[in-house]
Amino acid sequence: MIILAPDPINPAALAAEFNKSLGDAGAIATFTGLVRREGEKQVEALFIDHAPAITQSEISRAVSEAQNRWPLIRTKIVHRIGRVAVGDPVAFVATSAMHRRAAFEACDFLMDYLKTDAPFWKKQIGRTGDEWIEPRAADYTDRDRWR
Amino acid sequence: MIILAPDPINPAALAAEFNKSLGDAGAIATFTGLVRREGEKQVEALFIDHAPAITQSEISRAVSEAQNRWPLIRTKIVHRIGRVAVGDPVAFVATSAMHRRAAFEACDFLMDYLKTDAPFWKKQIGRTGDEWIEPRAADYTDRDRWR
Amino acid sequence: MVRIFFYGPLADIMGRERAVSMSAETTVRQMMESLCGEDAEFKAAISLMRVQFAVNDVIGPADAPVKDGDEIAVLPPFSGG
Amino acid sequence: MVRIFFYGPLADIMGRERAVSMSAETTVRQMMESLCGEDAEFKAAISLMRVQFAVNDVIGPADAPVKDGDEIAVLPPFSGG
Repeated sequence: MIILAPDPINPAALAAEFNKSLGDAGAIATFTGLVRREGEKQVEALFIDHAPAITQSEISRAVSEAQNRWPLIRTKIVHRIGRVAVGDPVAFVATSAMHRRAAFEACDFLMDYLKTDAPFWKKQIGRTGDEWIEPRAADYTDRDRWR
Repeated sequence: MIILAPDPINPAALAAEFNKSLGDAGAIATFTGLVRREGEKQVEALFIDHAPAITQSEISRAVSEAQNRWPLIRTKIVHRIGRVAVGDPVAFVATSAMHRRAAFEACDFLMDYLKTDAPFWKKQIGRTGDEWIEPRAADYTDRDRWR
Repeated sequence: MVRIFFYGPLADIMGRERAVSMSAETTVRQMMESLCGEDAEFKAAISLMRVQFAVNDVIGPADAPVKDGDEIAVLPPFSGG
Repeated sequence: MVRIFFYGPLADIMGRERAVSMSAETTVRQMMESLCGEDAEFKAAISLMRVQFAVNDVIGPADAPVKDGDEIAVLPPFSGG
């Protein structure tokens, strides 16, 4: 399931929902990404832009790729759009599988995908002005591990 | 924080508690391990034995090692002892860090540790009898990635 | 009429959407060159970034054909999570 | 008196705890050999597994010294999570 919405993300509630129908899963991995203040930058919020008709279907393709690569039982992706205040979750990914390597790796893969290859655009809103952010070099290196 | 207890593990409640004090964390990884039925084996429960005075301090050492290897903000480990019914969580690990590689890798490392090197002993209780379980070969391979 | 949608930093410069009338079939690349000719700020911005394009919500090459009624999306480098 | 604690599959065979009286200082290895001499099932079990030992809750080598009042833990291969 993929949810793109301006509503606050509650990772604990999402985990509770995700954990309800697990089949014979032995492993659940989750990841939550949060808006950081980043010290000197004094970030107050992110603004996340997306392309409604494109973003959802592109993420679906990445989920299909993950399902082809690993024997997953379920996946869930939730990503905020619009303004997200500092300290708040901006993205949540959960995966379940029989064994933990599949759950961990698919969760890691999907987060790398969201950071670099999903059609989102991220602006930091700070005391000293706003700035559109591109992925760090490390984000591309992380992503390239899966190629 | 390390908790070894016979009480049921509620991953969502643990996540909610863990997410309360995050500093400038940008990344939270969690892992939940569940008791699997394992098809033909028809596992009904696990029984987890531990050595009270040894297990807690050994896990503390592994957490210290993780903190030395990765810039972590917080870690939490919860492991059931005694009887754990099929489908129930047996272990929960959460890590937080500024960036996601540290959170993911430390979570993965600590789960590998719990599977192979923490002083627990695991008996499967099934319809056809009971069986003490040693780690799979894959568990040792996973653990050896960190050496 | 072709509708062109801009996202992220390009939406700050161009607004979310522009409508362009067209006489003959063209390509995404030709439409972008035409826009660059009209708007120096757009030209400067996209010369600095690796932009992707979608025609009718499907990401594809810059030389994809564009016909009347199509929708084009101009996609700066992605950055989520 | 030395208390010896058994865990996991070894607890099924030996019970959780045995007390052994001792006359002179010895080592973990010597105590295990003595137990193997008394109990064929224990001998068979530990010959099949890589066992570790703790003396007074600290995991250490099999030739660690043991003195009166010590507690020994006999630890079969670990398996958690």
